[in-house]
Formats: sequence, structure tokens, C-alpha cells
Amino acid sequence: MSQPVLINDLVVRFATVNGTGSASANNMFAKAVYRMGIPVTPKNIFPSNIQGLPTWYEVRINEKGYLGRRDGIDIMVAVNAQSLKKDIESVRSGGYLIYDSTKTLGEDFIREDLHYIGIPMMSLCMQHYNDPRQHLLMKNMIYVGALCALLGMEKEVFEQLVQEQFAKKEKLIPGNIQALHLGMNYAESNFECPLPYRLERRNLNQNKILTDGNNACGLGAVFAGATVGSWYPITPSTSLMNAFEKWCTKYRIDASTGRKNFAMIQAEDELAAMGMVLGASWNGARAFTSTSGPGLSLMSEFLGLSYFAEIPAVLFDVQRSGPSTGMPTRTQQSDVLSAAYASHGDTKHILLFPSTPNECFDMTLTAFDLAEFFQTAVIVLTDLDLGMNDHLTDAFTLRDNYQYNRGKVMTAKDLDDAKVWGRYLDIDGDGIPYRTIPGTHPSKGSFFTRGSSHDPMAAYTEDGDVYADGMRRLEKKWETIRSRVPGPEIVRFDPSHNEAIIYFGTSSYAAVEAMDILQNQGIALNALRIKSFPFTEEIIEFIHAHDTIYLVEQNRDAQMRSLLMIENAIPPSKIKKVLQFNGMPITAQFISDEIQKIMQQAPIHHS
Amino acid sequence: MSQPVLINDLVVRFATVNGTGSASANNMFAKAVYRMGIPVTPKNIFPSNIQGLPTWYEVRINEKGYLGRRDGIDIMVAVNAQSLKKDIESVRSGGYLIYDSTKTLGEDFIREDLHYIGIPMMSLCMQHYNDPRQHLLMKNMIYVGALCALLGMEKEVFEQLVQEQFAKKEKLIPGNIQALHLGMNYAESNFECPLPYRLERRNLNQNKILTDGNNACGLGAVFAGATVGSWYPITPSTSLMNAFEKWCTKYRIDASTGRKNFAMIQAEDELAAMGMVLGASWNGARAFTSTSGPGLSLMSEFLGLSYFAEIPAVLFDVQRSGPSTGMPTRTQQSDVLSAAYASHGDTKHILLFPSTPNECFDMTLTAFDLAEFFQTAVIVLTDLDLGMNDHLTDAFTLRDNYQYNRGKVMTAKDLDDAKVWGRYLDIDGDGIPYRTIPGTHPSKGSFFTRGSSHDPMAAYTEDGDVYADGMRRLEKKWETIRSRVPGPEIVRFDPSHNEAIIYFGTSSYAAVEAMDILQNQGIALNALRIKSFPFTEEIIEFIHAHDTIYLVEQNRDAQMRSLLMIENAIPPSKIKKVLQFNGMPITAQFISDEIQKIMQQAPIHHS
Amino acid sequence: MTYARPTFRNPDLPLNKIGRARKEYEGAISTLCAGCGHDSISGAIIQACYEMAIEPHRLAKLSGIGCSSKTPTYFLGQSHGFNSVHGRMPSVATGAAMANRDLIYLGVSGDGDTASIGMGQFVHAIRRNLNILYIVMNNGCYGLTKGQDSATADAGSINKSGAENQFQGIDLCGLGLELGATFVARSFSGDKQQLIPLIKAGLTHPGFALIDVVSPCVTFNNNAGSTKSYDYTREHMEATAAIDLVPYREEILHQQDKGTIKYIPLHDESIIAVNKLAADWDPLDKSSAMRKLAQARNEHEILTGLIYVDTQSKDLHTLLNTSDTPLNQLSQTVLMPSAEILGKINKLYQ
Amino acid sequence: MTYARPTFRNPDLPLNKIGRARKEYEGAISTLCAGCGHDSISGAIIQACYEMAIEPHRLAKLSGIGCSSKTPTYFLGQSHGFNSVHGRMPSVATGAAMANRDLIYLGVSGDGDTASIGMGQFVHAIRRNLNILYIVMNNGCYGLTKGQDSATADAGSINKSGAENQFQGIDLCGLGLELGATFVARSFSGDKQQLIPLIKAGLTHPGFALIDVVSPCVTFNNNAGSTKSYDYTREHMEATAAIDLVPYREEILHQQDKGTIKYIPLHDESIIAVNKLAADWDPLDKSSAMRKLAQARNEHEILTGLIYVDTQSKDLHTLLNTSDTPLNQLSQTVLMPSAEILGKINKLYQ
Ligand SMILES: Cc1ncc(C[n+]2csc(CCOP(=O)(O)OP(=O)(O)O)c2C)c(N)n1
Ligand SMILES: Cc1ncc(C[n+]2csc(CCOP(=O)(O)OP(=O)(O)O)c2C)c(N)n1
Ligand code: SF4
Ligand code: SF4
Ligand SMILES: [Mg+2]
Ligand SMILES: [Mg+2]
Repeated sequence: MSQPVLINDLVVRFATVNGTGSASANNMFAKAVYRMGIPVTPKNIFPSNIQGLPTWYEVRINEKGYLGRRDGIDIMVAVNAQSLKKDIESVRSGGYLIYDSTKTLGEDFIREDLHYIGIPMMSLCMQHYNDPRQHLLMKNMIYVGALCALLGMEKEVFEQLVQEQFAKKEKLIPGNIQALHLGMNYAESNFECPLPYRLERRNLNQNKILTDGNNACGLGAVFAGATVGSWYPITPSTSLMNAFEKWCTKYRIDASTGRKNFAMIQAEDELAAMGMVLGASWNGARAFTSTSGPGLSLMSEFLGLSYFAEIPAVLFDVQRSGPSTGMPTRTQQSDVLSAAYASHGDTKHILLFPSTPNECFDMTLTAFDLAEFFQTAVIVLTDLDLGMNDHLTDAFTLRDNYQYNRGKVMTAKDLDDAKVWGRYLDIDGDGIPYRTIPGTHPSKGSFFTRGSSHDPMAAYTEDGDVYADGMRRLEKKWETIRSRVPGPEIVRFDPSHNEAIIYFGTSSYAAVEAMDILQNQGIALNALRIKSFPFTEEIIEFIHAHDTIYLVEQNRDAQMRSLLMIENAIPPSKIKKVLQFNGMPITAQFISDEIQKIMQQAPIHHS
Repeated sequence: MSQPVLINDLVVRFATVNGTGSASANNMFAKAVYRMGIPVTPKNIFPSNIQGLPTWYEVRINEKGYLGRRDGIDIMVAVNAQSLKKDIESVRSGGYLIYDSTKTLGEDFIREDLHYIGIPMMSLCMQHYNDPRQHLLMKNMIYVGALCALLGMEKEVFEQLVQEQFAKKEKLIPGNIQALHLGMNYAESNFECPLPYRLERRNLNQNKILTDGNNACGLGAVFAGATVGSWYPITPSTSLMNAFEKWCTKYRIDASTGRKNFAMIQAEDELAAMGMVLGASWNGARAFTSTSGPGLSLMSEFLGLSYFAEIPAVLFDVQRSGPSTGMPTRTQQSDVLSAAYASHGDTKHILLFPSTPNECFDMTLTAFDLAEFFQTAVIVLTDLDLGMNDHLTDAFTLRDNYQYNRGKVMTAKDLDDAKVWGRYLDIDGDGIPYRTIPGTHPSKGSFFTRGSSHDPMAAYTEDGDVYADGMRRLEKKWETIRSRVPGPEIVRFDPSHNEAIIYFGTSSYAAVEAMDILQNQGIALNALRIKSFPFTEEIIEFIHAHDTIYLVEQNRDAQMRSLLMIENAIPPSKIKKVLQFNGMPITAQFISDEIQKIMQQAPIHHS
Repeated sequence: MTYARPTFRNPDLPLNKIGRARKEYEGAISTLCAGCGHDSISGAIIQACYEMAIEPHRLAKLSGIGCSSKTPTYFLGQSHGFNSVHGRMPSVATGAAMANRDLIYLGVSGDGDTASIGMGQFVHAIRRNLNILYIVMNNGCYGLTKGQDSATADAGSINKSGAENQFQGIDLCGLGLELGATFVARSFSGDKQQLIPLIKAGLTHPGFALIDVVSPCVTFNNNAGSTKSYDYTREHMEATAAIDLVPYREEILHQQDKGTIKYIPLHDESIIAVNKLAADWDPLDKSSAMRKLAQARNEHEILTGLIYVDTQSKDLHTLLNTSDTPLNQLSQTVLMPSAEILGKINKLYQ
Repeated sequence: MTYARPTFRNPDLPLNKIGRARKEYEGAISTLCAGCGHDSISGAIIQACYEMAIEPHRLAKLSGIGCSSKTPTYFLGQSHGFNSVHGRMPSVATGAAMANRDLIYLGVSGDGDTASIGMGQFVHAIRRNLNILYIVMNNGCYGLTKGQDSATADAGSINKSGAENQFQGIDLCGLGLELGATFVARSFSGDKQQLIPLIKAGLTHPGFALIDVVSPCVTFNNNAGSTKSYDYTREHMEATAAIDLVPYREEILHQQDKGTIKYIPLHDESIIAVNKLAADWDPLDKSSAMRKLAQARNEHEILTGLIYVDTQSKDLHTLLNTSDTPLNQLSQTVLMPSAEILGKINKLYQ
């Protein structure tokens, strides 16, 4: 088979066993691509257990900057015997299989349409390392080295990465460098390097970083001035709190006393985690928690309290595949509806939908500002793909002169100066009352916080009209919120196009690529990315400006579409569903195929 | 003032103090009206405490059968000094105030436009009863007696009711009869009886009973064969479980052994209550729980498990005013959306909306049949008004030859005969798999139940396609459900009308009356009452057959409207919101006023 | 609650150390049933805070849901109240304490609120030695939902409708001891003399102070056969000791010599004076406390008074090693790392 | 799981009383880490059920979420499994038991599942004396979410990342005793000889049987400094006694005379034979059990073996007074009152 040469446009998949240390080797490969200035995004596809099951690491390399997942594997590094059969099947015709040739592959494993690259990884390890504990780890470095040679990558980049990785355990450096070279040399001596699939240096990653959303949110919470974090561990949100703790430990310990300028508690469950957030926010600290689906369900009673008693709260929901325990290590965007209306009664919550780690950082700051300004819960909806996978993203920046917006808080002086103050009085006509922080003033500003019905002065009431007035004020506040949340990103707006694509969160990568695929087929779409709920006027106008909207979601029930209809009277027939919900990050091909399918269907009867 | 004579069309309100025994006297009045063959519905308006606060009992009497609440009080029995001032203000001009004239009323309490009927209740008590503990109770009977005379009611009816009420404490009968007569005699000797507002015997209550929805549901659960009930007390749902226990104690105790053919546990909270229901249902018993808003929020994680692992569950949500603790003793229909989609991920639950106690009974049977047939949660949404107030309703009946529908359950023989059985295999193409009850067969039919993703054979899987197939099957099951839940009541369908009113639950009484009010003003509407979610085809067709729908709900956010849009692509602009959410049962006047307001508004811009 | 409240003061009312009258520690008028034990506990709280001269605005009173949980409305009207959701007050209080270590936290709960729906949070607040005085108004039933047995109802106790409780009751003091609560006491709403000093000591204790107060529900659980009625409690009460809280410096010196009194110095300047009544018991010795409690239980006595106190324990703030400055008072300057640091962080991901 | 599973049996395998081989008590292949304590406990469960000749389809195995809660997939493949939600297995098991009193219930949980999120349900299942053998696979950490300290981690225990746990650990056996659990034992995954008879006795016990099994997490909490590691546990284990479960009629007679053995007859025909090792302890005497446990705790010993058993307690079904026939077997004829009765009921509301 003669191969077309493919430069800087590849999917490389590593099939390994979890708990064997392959993660850091695989990661090094992705980072090397990044360092060569080529856009890259890796994804971990891991099982819900700790050790011994198949796990995959998929690296998409694309110099056009298409960084969503793409089906069709070009190069498979298959080092897991358990999954080998299936792994081989998953390679696209004409692709490469890199495997450990210490043992010969059986007949069963041979596909005519693939290139086989056998590297005797284990036997190289045995030859060169005495300590059997090193064998597994060095094997990983060997295939990384081989890849370097096969793809024509820069070996200095890898050597540098090894130096950095083991900066604190220097004596491990030579062994690892050696393993790299064993792989490189073997590949170079036995195969024609580089392959037709190869990587060439570019300069496309300037001012970009490679990090994950959970890290970005955790870091964002530090910069946002959050001091109280409580949480209950759950995949895929755990690493968000870990990041917060890590950064706090670095930047929030008082140098003179060694004491912490933050407090974290691992709560006994998610109900307690949210309770702590409300207690702390009530007391004037910026407080937050993070969870995933099951935790969101458990927090729903407390979220209702936040809404009705008007207590700020920031919650990160790193979504995974539901319902119930579902697929805990797979992604989805399926908590949209339950997050928006969490809790019984007439409740609504602000949602934010970041789509990159950079935006995770930035929106975390926004989340705290909104929560305090509007005195209500803000739920940042990310997902497993965004939270746990590294993404190529703009470097973190702070807005100029950024100041925390602590909202309408009465100081002792304000209390002295005010003629009348009532916790739930709408003085400004925007539905947002003034609050006090307990302990502010020796004789003024105390009030009773409760989830039962209250009048503007915070007194308990069972008067239906007073209650209804309060509910209407909350509606008015909601309107104010609608004018203040982050507006959408209008990605493309050409008035001559009648149709548009709308998406949010991690579908963005694939959506942008899908637009180009469709464009190539003569289908031009406008595009908008939703960044928050409630929906600002621009979103509504954008929708009204088109005949058909293709709404891309990673759930089964088209939950964002539901929100658009409920809140903004968007006619349902106008919004076509493009839904992927199998737990894998959505692909551009899927989106463009679905859109074309819908276009080919007879127009639906509009009643 | 000369009074127009009003016959059998009155609102009588009793203003008393809670915890003083007035409830049973007031109830006797309502029952007497019922016994005189006149349609009547009383409503309790009570505070969220146990003793000492104002409470009201409002009796609507209407021979046309309009039994929703009506604003405007014709006769106020005001025996609570705390609320007297406000109580007097609430009487409609020309109405009557019956008060305790033992002490003279101050100037402040005199309204020119009212008739004052002073009965020296306390002093009559002091004269005739020695035991001071009796004073409070007898005072209540005195005003009941006075009402009997003033309204020209039949005293034998009251005497008979006293006999029945004290059948087990016979020695209390004479004293109570005496009190009745004291009231009657005083009224007759001091006022011209009957007043122009009066009641006359009719024969309109044949085959009707006067009972509350919680009693009906509890009784229904006994007839439905529920054997396991677990619950956590919460107003207004508590009396439902009390009723179940009462009827079980009567009809479910094995006569020979004294042992119970049912098991009830007061759980430690609502999470546990729902957990017990799932455990029991999994094990093949009919099991249920009941709660109100906060409990629904707490059950949401378990409801997701029910949906995804396909375990039957019956839940009664007796709605109260939310959000959060809200107004615990006021009614609302505001859990519609959160019940429909309770839990994170893509979940949906069957909802039933009974509107009378009779339907509560009947739908309870339906709920268990649906839950078992579809192996999923069924939430019966009633409300405080329906659950805790007596309503005039058709007598309970059993459908002919009614048999429990236990759904697709494999017996030991079925298992022996079957070639292959998989817990989540869709054999019949309707999306409904076959289940086994643990312990059925020594070697066949065991399977693993889990909330994590599973394949058709119930094995754990992380394969996205297998997972997605399962989710699609659940969607198919949902379509089957849609064809099998109780259809709507099409109250009126005249093809010449372009507009219609849609309502559900306790809005029905007022809606029917509102239609007549509008009709009198020349506005003819068709009407449909929703009885279940998902919505059957008839509902959709009905909506499509009209230009405008007025959807009546007792919540702020038009939650039923949201469901219609989400699930059935109903254009939002078509459904106008008629929303009352102040915690009081909705009135016909409110509905007709709102509909007229909407009609007068310029037509909304349809985009 | 406009704060245009009348500031007129009757000059004859005795004022406490900070110049406040007892009235200023009261709250709104109670809506509980006449005779409810909870109202007496509110009274004891008012008296204790008045006598301790607590600044009302430095105290946060938190509760769950129930008749008992309503009481914070009826005391300390100038303090900050938070009536949260049923059974979840401990987490809200924990968050509040994390945010501001300088306020005094008073948690009020019921036996339903604590021992049923709130069990998990109660246990974990103890485990973390949260700085709070946690008062359970224990009536063995759910007052607000009309008298169902609660998890503290004793097996064999008869409720108002004549039914006998089948399940074993949870002894909150026993549970507290087992879980390592650092201050454990029991009292009776009808015994203010015992209760007031316990409340004072509890408010002073640095860490989790539990006072389980038997507080009869006159409406639903004060009948014959109930083991949480006024009569039953009075008959079966057995006190460990009479205690008093003495502000240390001022008074300890001239009390030093009273023979039977044991003085327990607290972390601040005050001291608990224990007039030992019970033999074979030392409030500082956990085993003796557990033994004493088990023994009383076996004899169907209700052991009241201070049961155990650990004056050396590390409180939540010590365990978390948080700064002395309350976290809610740290400014953006202290909290937000600089743009330069952000730049450095970016480097890590390049 | 089609039930077309191979029915071929190796004729040489020893069969138990009901003719089943040990293999038939196994489950799917474990996906836990090699060396995980939980796998050993699964093995002990398999062995115990095999030896007791339990009919697999008469046993329901329920769990929450966690590595430990996954184990029901790995034993008794022919039993009915229910992997519920995190921390809420006790309520599911309670419902199941209410519906069918005739199955044997085996609950499996982790320390996170039980002592953190599940604390409330755990406490209340004990209080109701639910008929279940409740095994906690206690590794002092959250295995499945990667090793965070759990609420049973001892204060001072060092975790894998070198951090010292600050909070006091919950002693589930102590808690069980305090709450009135009627069978309390502790064991170690590494000591099958001790564990297997305890499991048998627990499965036989009518009521709540708790076995807290120290079960090291090799991946996250088996390091030096951890008090839940293999090494630490082996070094600090202290057994109350060696016990055995003997089917009564068959074997008791010729064992009667062995001097140091105490026989505890159970409600069915079997008996626990306790070879007393510990002085000053009687498994039938709760005070001695509590004392023994407290003492071991003070001495930093891990007390294992049977700690307490109450053979006279009333189980849930007795407390609920439910019929002997499992409720799930009652037919419509028994359950549904007649139309006539409904007519009579209507009369009450007329
Ligand atoms: C989630 C939730 N479930 C149930 C209720 C209803 N409820 C209110 S108070 C209460 C029990 C109160 O008992 P306890 O705490 O002992 O207080 P008491 O009234 O006896 O003082 C219950 C069950 C509620 N408010 N919230
Ligand atoms: C509601 C909810 N919160 C959090 C989780 C995540 N989670 C899964 S297992 C687990 C802890 C398990 O710890 P433990 O019970 O001790 O089991 P182990 O893995 O140590 O055996 C957690 C927090 C979840 N599944 N559900
Ligand atoms: S019901 Fe009981 S607890 Fe509630 S206020 Fe009345 S007496 Fe007190
Ligand atoms: S992580 Fe720990 S508990 Fe989980 S399987 Fe591995 S060793 Fe066992
Ligand atoms: Mg109580
Ligand atoms: Mg664990």
C-alpha cells in the first residue's frame, strides 16, 4: 500500500491498562506535540475502576485547530493484551498499529489493510533494566520514543520534557532518556522513519496553554477570592477541588503564621457540602462546592433554599453520563434541565457554560460575582471532557483592574445612614434587595433568614398576597439577571443565511469543525454559542433572525432546547435537535451528518 | 338595608383559633348542608403551627354545583378576637357577621354595610355548663345551632349528626344537643329567622360523598394491594399515610393470627422512604410513599434510579406552596416540572393529576398498575386543597372485575420455558422488558440491578453504544407509556370554537364555573382536563384544533405549559398562561378575569 | 424589622455588664402551644446570654425545621437567625463557622430534626468538633407534624393515641460520647436552675457542646405512659452535679476553698464550678462519663447535668489551621494572587 | 447473564449439603486492584455460604457505591444483586425485607458508603433491628474516588500523599453497640479463619448483624503511617475469641464437654461456639462488650472477633408484627377488600 502523506493531522490512540503509569508517558507525547507548535488535544477514556482495566488516551493533532474528538484512528499504540483485538479493529483502514512485538501477534490479529509496527518493548526493557518494577514504566517511554522517530518529531523536545518531569527525582532522568532512545533507535533501525503520517514544527500555540477545565476552575476560585470550599468526592469533579486546594496551599498560606487563608472540608455528603456553602455565603465568605449528577440531585433541596432565601452559592457541576450512576467516567451535557430548575416549587438558577479551560477560569470569577450580586445560586456546568481532559486553550488572563463585585451589602455605616432597611425590600426597582453580613453592626441589620415565606422585612408571613409579591419580585430579579449574564458568542452572522447552528460547552470544538465540513459541501450556517442561562436578548434575536436552528447537545432529551422554549417562547418546530449521548465527546462528523439528515427530511408540519 | 333573598348559594366562613376544637363543629355544619342534599365544599385555611393562631374554615354552598373557592364572604362566624378586625373587613358588603356578643363590639368593629348578629356564646356557656373545659367546645356548638336557625336549616339533621359523632361517647350527646338548641333558640328569639340568606333541601348529593383526597389515596392504596408503605411526616401529606394505616388496620389484619398483611415504617427521612419503596418494589411488593415539595427534592436521586434501573415506585406528592419551605399550609401546583424530570441526567416520570377524591381513589389503583406494568416511578400529584379538604365527590367504586396489572413478571415456569431471558431485553418491541422477582427460581432469573449502565442482560457496561441503545429503548418505552396512561377528560368540544381552556387537578372546580361565567358574557370556550403526563395524542390533537389555549395553573412559572412545549412541540405562543400562586385555591372569578384580560391584550407578535 | 425600633429603656431595669437589659435578649412572641417545654428553654437561653453579657450581634442562632427550630425567632431578636431546612442545620452552621470564626454559634434543633433526618450531619459536626452550642429540644416526638414518635422516643413509651413505640430510642448523649463530643450535657426544660449554667458553659466551650434537653410536648406527648412527659421526667431525673459558670479572674480566687467543688478552667478566662453530687464520676474522664450514663440508663433514670467535658480538645479552626482573621474579612488584596503569578502559572502548562 | 450457563460439573468437586459446589457460589471476575482486601472478604463470603449450604436464590445481596460495593458482582453469581446508590443501601434493604421476610439479606458497604453519606441510614437500620448481615469493608478511605480519608480514618493516620488525618475516626462497632445493634463483630480481611465463622453467625442472626472488616486498600491506604494497612492491622489486632458456628442438633452434643468453650444458642437450630480468649468479657453482656472495646481503643489495639450478641432481641418483623407469609406473596384476594366493603366505607362519608 502506498500511503498518502499526512502532516499535522492525525489521531493517535494509546490503548493501555489503567494504574500502570502509562498516563504520564502518553501525556508527554501530547505535550511534545504542543511544544512543536502544533495544535493538539488529548482525551482520556478511562473505566470506572482503579486498576487493571482497559483505558485509552486519544490524541488529536490538527494544525487547522480542529480539536474536537474525531472518529477514525490513524495510529494505534496497542499495549493492552485485554483489549488488543478490539483495538486493532478500531483503526481506520490504512492506519498503523504499534504493538509490543516481544511476542509475535497471532493470525487473528492481522488485518490486511493496516501497517504493523512491532517494537519489542518488553524485551528491550528486560535487556536494559534490572529492576522489574521499572519494566512497565520504561515500556511506556519506549513506545513514546518510537513514536518520536516514526512521526519525525524533535527528540530534544522529549528530552526536555523528561528533564522537567523528573526535575525533583533527578536520578530517574538517565533511565528514562535511555528508554526514549531505545524506542527511537529501534524504530529508526527497523522502519522507514518518518512514516507518511508525520508531524512538523509550526508556531500555532503562542499564548496557548494545555490544561484541563477542573484545574482552571479551581485556580479561578482562588483568584475569585473563594475562601470556603466544601465538597464530597465524585468523579469527574474531584480534581476541581484538588486543584483549588493545591493552589491555595501555594498562594493562600500566610507566610508569617503558616495559617490558611482558606478553609476546606470534605463533607459527609453533597447535601452537607451545599449546606456549608450556604452557611458560609450567608456569613459573607465566597464559598463553593463541586459535584456531578448524583450530587446535583442531592443538593436540590438546598438549591431551593438558596433561591428563595436569596443566599449566594457557587456550584460546579462537572457533568457525566446519567441517569442515576450511569457511566461515571463518560461525558454528557445532561444536567442542563435539572440544574436550571433544581428543587420543588417555582425555582430557577443561573447557569454558565464554559467551553474551554480559559473560559472556565474566567467564568469562575464571573460566577462568584453573579452569585453575590444577585444573591442566588450560580451553577457552572462543565463536563467530564472539559473538566478532566487537557485542552489547548488561551493562556489565563485577568481582566484589567478586575474588582470583585460583592453586590449590595450594607456596611455598618450604610445601616446607620439608611432610613429604613429591609432584607427583602426592592429599593432599586431591579428586584435585588440589600443584604447584611452577620456581625456588621451592634444594633442594626440583623434579620431572620428562612426558607419559609417572608415579607420584605424578612418577617414570617402566611399572607398569600405578600408571598406572591415576593415571588413576583424574584421574577423581576430574574429579568435583571437576564440582562447581566454573559451574552453569547456570535460566531458567525451573515444576514443572508437562513439557518444557524447553536451549541454550548464542549460541543464547540466539534461544531466549528462541522461548520467547515458543511461549508465545503455548500451549506453555509450562521453560528452562536450559548454561554449562560437565562438567555440574553441577543440569543433570542439571533434565533428569530433564522428560519431553522440546529441545536447541538450532548444529551438525549434536548434539554437546552427545552430551556429555550420554556423561557423564551421559541417555537419548538424551529429548533432541530442534534443529539449525541453515548458518553464520548461529540464529533464534527456526527454533527454535520445529523444536520444533513435533518435537511433531507421533509419539512415538519408546522401547526 | 333590604336584602335580596339568596338560596343555596353562600360562602360561610368560620374564623377561629387553631387547637380549640372548632374544626369538628365547623365540619358538622358542612356535613349538615350535605345531608340537606345541597352541594357544598368546605376548606380549611390553617397556619403552620399547632395551637393558638388564627384559622379559618370556609364553606361554599352552591346548588349549581360550583364548588371551587369563591372570594367574597356572605356570612362570617367570627369567634377569634385576634383576627376579628380583619375578619370583619373580609365580609362582602351586605353580608352577615355572627359574633360572640358576651362582650359588646367596639366602635372600630362596626361596618355600616354589614348585618351584625350577636349571640352571647360565652355567657350562654357559663350559664349552662359548669365544667370550664366544656366552655370552648360548647361555644362552637352554639354558633352551629345559631346558624341552623338563621339559615333555616333542618335541626333534625344536626341532632342526627351529634348522635353519630358521639356514638362512642354517648354521655356527651345531651350536652351537645343542648348547646345546639341554645344557639338555635337564641337566634330564633332575637332575630328574624331565617335570614334572607338561607338553605333549602334539595336532592343533589345522591351517590356523592364528602371526603378528602388523602383519605381517598390511602384507601385506594389498600384496594390497590399495596403492602409496603414508608414515609416521612410532612404537611400536607401526612394524613394520606395515616389513612392507609387506618384502613389497613381495619381490613388487613389477619383475623386468626392478629398479624399484619402490610408493613409500614416511618422512615428517618424522605431519601430513606423512597429507598424502602424501591427495595420493596424490587422484591415484588406494591410499595409507595407520600410527601410534599421538600421531600420530592430529597427523593430525586432515588427517582433517577427508579427510571434507569426500571424499578416500580408509587409516590404521592401532595403539593404545597414552594419554593423551599414556602407556605407549608397553603396549596399550589408547583412541583409539576420538578416531578416530571426529577433527577439528573435524561429522566422522565409518569405523572397523574387527580382532581377529586373519587379520582384520587381510582387513580391510586391506576398508579400501581402503571408503575408495575412500566417498571418505573409514577408520581400522583395532588395538592393541599385536594388532599386535606373535604370535597363533594362521586362515591368510590371499583371497576368491574378489576384485576391488578402486575406487568411483565417471569414466573418460575416462564423462566423454565423461555429460551433466553435478559432483564433489559425488549422482546415485545414496546420497550418494556420482563422482570423477575428475587427468589423465584433456584437457578434461573437472577440478575444484577444497578443504577450504572447495563446491557440488555443486565451486565455492567461502559460501551457507549450499548448504553445509548438502552437509553433509546427507554425512549421507546416512554412512547408506549404515552399510549397507555389515562387520557384527558374532554369537557367540551364544539368544533366551531377556536379557543379552549385546559386545566388539571384542583383547578377543575373553578375552571368549570369560569366557563359558565364567560359563557354568560358571550365567550364560548372548549375545555379539556389533563389527567396524566406524558400527554396522550388526544391532548395534542385538541390543542392543534384550537387557535388559543388558556392553560390554568396554580403556580408562577406555568410549569404544565413547559411540559406541553417540551414534550409535544406545542408552539408557546399558542398557550396563554392563567396563573394563580398565592397559596389559596384558585377561584372561577380569577380565571375568567384573567382570560378576559388576555383576550383584551393586543395579540402577541408571533415570530 | 425596621431598625427604627423604640430605643426607650426603663431606667429601673437592671443592666448587664455591657449595659443591656434582659429585654434586649428577648425575641418575638412565641407561637408555640402554651406550656410547651421549648418556650422554657428559650427563656433559659435569654437569661444565660443576658447574664453572660453577650453582644447579640456577635451571636448567630441557627436551626432546622420543627416547633423547636422555630424558637430562634423567640429569643435574641437582635442576633442573626437562620432557619434552614429540616435536619441540615449542622452543615449550614459549619459553613458559617468556616467563614467567620469570631461569632458565637448557637444551634437549636429538635429530636426529629437531629436524630432522624439530621443524624448524618449531627454525627459529622461532632466529629469535626465544630464550634457550636448545639441544643436539642427533645420531646420524643415530631411536634410540628402532629406528634409522631421520633427516634429518641424510648421503646415502650406510649404516645397520645395510645400506641406503644416499638423501636429503641437513641440516646443523644450516649451517641455524642461515643463519637467524641467534647462537651456533653443533658437537662430538662423544667429545670432552669440547672439549664442556665449549662448553656453558659456550652457557649463558652471551644468546640462541639451538646445539651440534650428533655422538653415536653404538652400537646402530643405529655400523657401518662410517655417517658418524655413533665411528670415522668421530674420523677426520673437524676443530676450528676450542680454546676456554675464563673468568669475566671473575677471570682475564682475567693471560691477556691470550698471543699466539694471541682473547678474546670476553660480556654478563655472562665471556669466551670462543679458541685459534685454523683459518686464515681468525673466530668473530665470519658470512661467514667460513659459508665455513669450506661448505669443510669439501666436503672431507667434520666441522667442530667454536665456529663463530660474535654477542655483540651482541638476545635474545628485548629484542625483546619485557618488564620485568626475571619475568612469573611480578608480583602481582595490578600485573597487574589497577582497577574504576575498568573503568568507564572501559565508557564507550567506550556 | 442468559441462564444458558454451562451446567457441567466436575464430579470430583466436593459438594455441600444441597449438592452445590463451591464454584456455584462464585461470581464474575473481580475488577478490583490486585491485593485489595475486599476480594478476600468476597472469598470469605463465598466460603461461608458454600459451607452453610445456602440456596443462592434465597439470598439477596445489596450494596451502595464504591469499590467495596462492587463486590456483590464478584460473589454468589446466582443470588439477586442490587447495587443501589451511594450510602442508601440500608433503606433499600429495609424495603426489600419488608416485602419478603423469607430471603436472607446480605448488605455490603464501604466505610465511605456507611460512615459518611450513609450514616443516617446505617443508624436507623440498626435501630429497627433490620434482618441483615451488614458487612463494612473498612479501608479508612474512599477507594473508588482515589483515596480520600474517610470518616473511619483514625486521627493521626497518614495517607498516601503524606497528609495526616485531623478528624477523629468513627468506630463503627462502638457506634453499633451504643445504638443497640444486636450482633457486633470486627474482623480483618486477611484473617479468613476468623472472618468465615463470623459471617456464618451473622447470616444466622435474626436481626441486625454488623461485621466491620478492616480491609486494606492496597492502592491508596496501605502505606507506612496508615492505621488501616495490612501491616498495621496485623500488628495491632487483638481477638476477643475464636468462634465457630455449629449447626445445633448435629454437633452440639459431642462438643458439650469442652471446658473453655461457651455455647450461644441461636434462634434457629444453630449455635455459636465461643472459645473464650479475652478475659473480662462476655459476648452476651453489653457492658462488658463496651468496656472491652473502649479498653482496646485506649491501648491502640484493634479488637476483632465477636464483640457482642443479643440472642433475645426482637427483629424488624416481630416489631412490625407482620404476617408469616411474605407480603410479596399475598394475592389480590387477600389484599383487596370487597366491593361491599367499599360500599360500607362510602356510607361513612354520606
Ligand atoms: C424535608 C422535610 N421533611 C419533612 C418536613 C416536615 N417536618 C417539619 S418539622 C418535622 C419534625 C419536627 O420534629 P422535631 O425536630 O422533633 O421538632 P418538634 O416539632 O418536636 O420540636 C417534620 C417532619 C420538612 N419540613 N422538611
Ligand atoms: C451521591 C454520590 N456521591 C459521590 C459518589 C462518588 N463515590 C463513589 S464511591 C465513593 C466512596 C467510596 O468509598 P467507600 O464506601 O469507602 O468504598 P471503597 O471504594 O473505599 O471500597 C464516592 C464518594 C457517588 N457515586 N454518589
Ligand atoms: S406541638 Fe408540642 S412541641 Fe409543638 S409547640 Fe405544641 S407543645 Fe410544643
Ligand atoms: S482502590 Fe483500593 S479499595 Fe479500590 S479496588 Fe483498589 S485496593 Fe481495593
Ligand atoms: Mg421533637
Ligand atoms: Mg473505603
